[in-house]
Amino acid sequence: MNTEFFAAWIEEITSAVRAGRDHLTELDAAIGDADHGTNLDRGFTAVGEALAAAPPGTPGALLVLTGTTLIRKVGGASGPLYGTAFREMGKAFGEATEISPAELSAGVDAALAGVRRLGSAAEGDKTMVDALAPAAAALSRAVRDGLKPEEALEAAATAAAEGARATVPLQARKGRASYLGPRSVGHEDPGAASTALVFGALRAAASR
Amino acid sequence: MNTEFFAAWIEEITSAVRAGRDHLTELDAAIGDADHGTNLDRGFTAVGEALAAAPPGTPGALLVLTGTTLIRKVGGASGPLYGTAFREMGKAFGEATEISPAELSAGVDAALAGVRRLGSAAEGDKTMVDALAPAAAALSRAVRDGLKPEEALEAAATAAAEGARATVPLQARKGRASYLGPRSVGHEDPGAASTALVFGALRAAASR
Amino acid sequence: MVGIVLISHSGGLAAETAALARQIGGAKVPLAAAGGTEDGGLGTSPDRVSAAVEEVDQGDGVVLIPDLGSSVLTARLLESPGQVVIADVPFVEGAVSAVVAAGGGASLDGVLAAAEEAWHFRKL
Amino acid sequence: MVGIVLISHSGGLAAETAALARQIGGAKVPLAAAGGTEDGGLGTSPDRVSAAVEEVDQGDGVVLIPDLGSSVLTARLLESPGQVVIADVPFVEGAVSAVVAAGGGASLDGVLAAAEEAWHFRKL
Ligand SMILES: Nc1ncnc2c1ncn2[C@@H]1O[C@H](COP(=O)(O)OP(=O)(O)O)[C@@H](O)[C@H]1O
Ligand SMILES: Nc1ncnc2c1ncn2[C@@H]1O[C@H](COP(=O)(O)OP(=O)(O)O)[C@@H](O)[C@H]1O
Ligand SMILES: [Mg+2]
Ligand SMILES: [Mg+2]
Ligand SMILES: [Mg+2]
Ligand SMILES: [Mg+2]
Repeated sequence: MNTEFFAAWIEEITSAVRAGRDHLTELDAAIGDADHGTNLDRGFTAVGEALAAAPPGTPGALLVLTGTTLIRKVGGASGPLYGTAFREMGKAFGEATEISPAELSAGVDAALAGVRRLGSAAEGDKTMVDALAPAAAALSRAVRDGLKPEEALEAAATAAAEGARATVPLQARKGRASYLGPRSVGHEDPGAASTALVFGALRAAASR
Repeated sequence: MNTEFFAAWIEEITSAVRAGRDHLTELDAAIGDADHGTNLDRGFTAVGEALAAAPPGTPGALLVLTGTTLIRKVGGASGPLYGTAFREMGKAFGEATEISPAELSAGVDAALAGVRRLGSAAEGDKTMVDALAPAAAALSRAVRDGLKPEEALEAAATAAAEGARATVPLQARKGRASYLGPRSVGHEDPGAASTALVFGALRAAASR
Repeated sequence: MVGIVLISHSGGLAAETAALARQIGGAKVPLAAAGGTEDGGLGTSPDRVSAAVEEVDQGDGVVLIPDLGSSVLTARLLESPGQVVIADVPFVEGAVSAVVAAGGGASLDGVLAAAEEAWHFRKL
Repeated sequence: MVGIVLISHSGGLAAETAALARQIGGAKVPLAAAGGTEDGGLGTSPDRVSAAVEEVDQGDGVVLIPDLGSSVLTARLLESPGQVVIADVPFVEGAVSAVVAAGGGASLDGVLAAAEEAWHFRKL
């Protein structure tokens, strides 16, 4: 997977976030402050502008610029979190111009580690970690089992979507939703839902 | 001591506060928010208007109206505190039209108890209690020892002034000055200083 | 629903805290900000606070949340056991917790307990 | 002097808390409010917070005081051990204590410890 592939991924995320914006914001209205869709839409729009203004030459540079822009422009908790995720993945890729499935999997693991370190959320806390962690695990398993790249990305996307859905019965223990205590039960976590979009976009980029 | 006497007391306090306003505010600038003089000046000006608008017929009614007006108009912590002090003294006087030195002493004790209950300050916490408590004790002692009224009030005024001066080396443990911790040491407490004015005014009313 | 009054020296601080708490805890909670003196200065106005208590009182009790100093003393003047109670809690964090609890239908004691939990919430 | 940055979702809340803390703790303390997004909305702007850190940094270290949620995460992005540290404290009460300590010439650790004492301050 080369720089173009990752540029396509970011484009796919941007479209998915644009299309899902109101849904994400509705999810956030239930247990947050009704801005998650708007936050990410603003962030990825800014990413598109930043990438167009100074097109990066490697997958690593592209993802680091994506992350830095998200940190600066999103405005909500998801900005530092997704920003860190993309930056860590980019840093894991180093100067490489072509990324293997195994390297991609290591990059997603680095993203997960960064999100965990920054937000101190564990699985089950009803955050984006509940989608990101199973996606990382599924990808790593698929690579180890020697699945084709598209199959591996399909597995990751499915795991992320299932992880997001599984946040519905959970009580939030991190982020502003945690202030709601038991009132956060019964709603899908918006950040987990957007993480499912991010992995759906990865699969879409691969089948372009 | 009749209603006129207590009206004269309030007038004397009002003049003393007006004359001492800038000094009280300077004391409050050192360990508070530089408004104690202005607060009390505003409060006693409003008391003068309230007493003129509906002159009370008994010492008790006069002091209760004074206290209620202070609570409503002062704006700082000293409003509820002095307001409670005057109200409690007024309530202790009941319907009486003439107040004996012993009753005055009981009224000051009631004022002190009210301030203590509301503000939870003990002696040594660097508050108005450090002037009010010794004044109440000196008055009670003077009455028990059969001193003349003017002598008893002189003793109370002296005790209040000494109590106020003795707050200088203390560290504040109540009120906003307590946030300053050790930085509150070395300054006279503004509320203790104004309490000394209040008892000075009582002596002045007696020698009118 | 239990009513909540935020009492601060500063009109701006009370109003901004109320806005944040309402955004997290829901717009339906009877919540009033009583900050500053009547002429808009820094201080506390017992008249403003009493008016705020009346405004938010739906018969299920009212929790007063003071910031510091004169706000606390003004709150104490208005205490009335079982009806108007003071929450001794961190101002912003306690306000958010109290509003969320009130919005969830908690009783007066429940709202008070939720506000007090804010002392034990760690942020990192 | 140790610098202090108040980080909130709400520009108004950060600014009003800074005003109160400055009034109690003294006007000389390098203190900045970084609240709200760049376009004035509710949220956190890391650029604003970094600019605030630079503004208050006199070489003695900087304490970041976040309110909740994204403020905490933004603060963590800027942490730098021994130089830029986060105080996990009640927002208003911790800010007042920190500003007072900084104004009194406390070290970075001293300001942090003073801010943390705000967890143990009772108001009644
Ligand atoms: N400490 C955390 N760790 C992991 N994820 C978090 C954390 N705090 C918040 N989130 C995620 O961020 C999402 C909310 O993002 P967003 O609405 O953009 O920010 P905000 O809550 O500041 O408005 C949540 O649904 C959750 O998935
Ligand atoms: N809890 C308390 N108990 C007794 N006296 C107090 C208390 N809090 C404050 N005071 C007194 O009030 C004085 C300050 O009054 P003032 O400046 O008018 O109010 P504020 O502190 O609200 O600006 C202090 O100097 C102190 O004597
Ligand atoms: Mg949100
Ligand atoms: Mg938000
Ligand atoms: Mg004052
Ligand atoms: Mg004041």
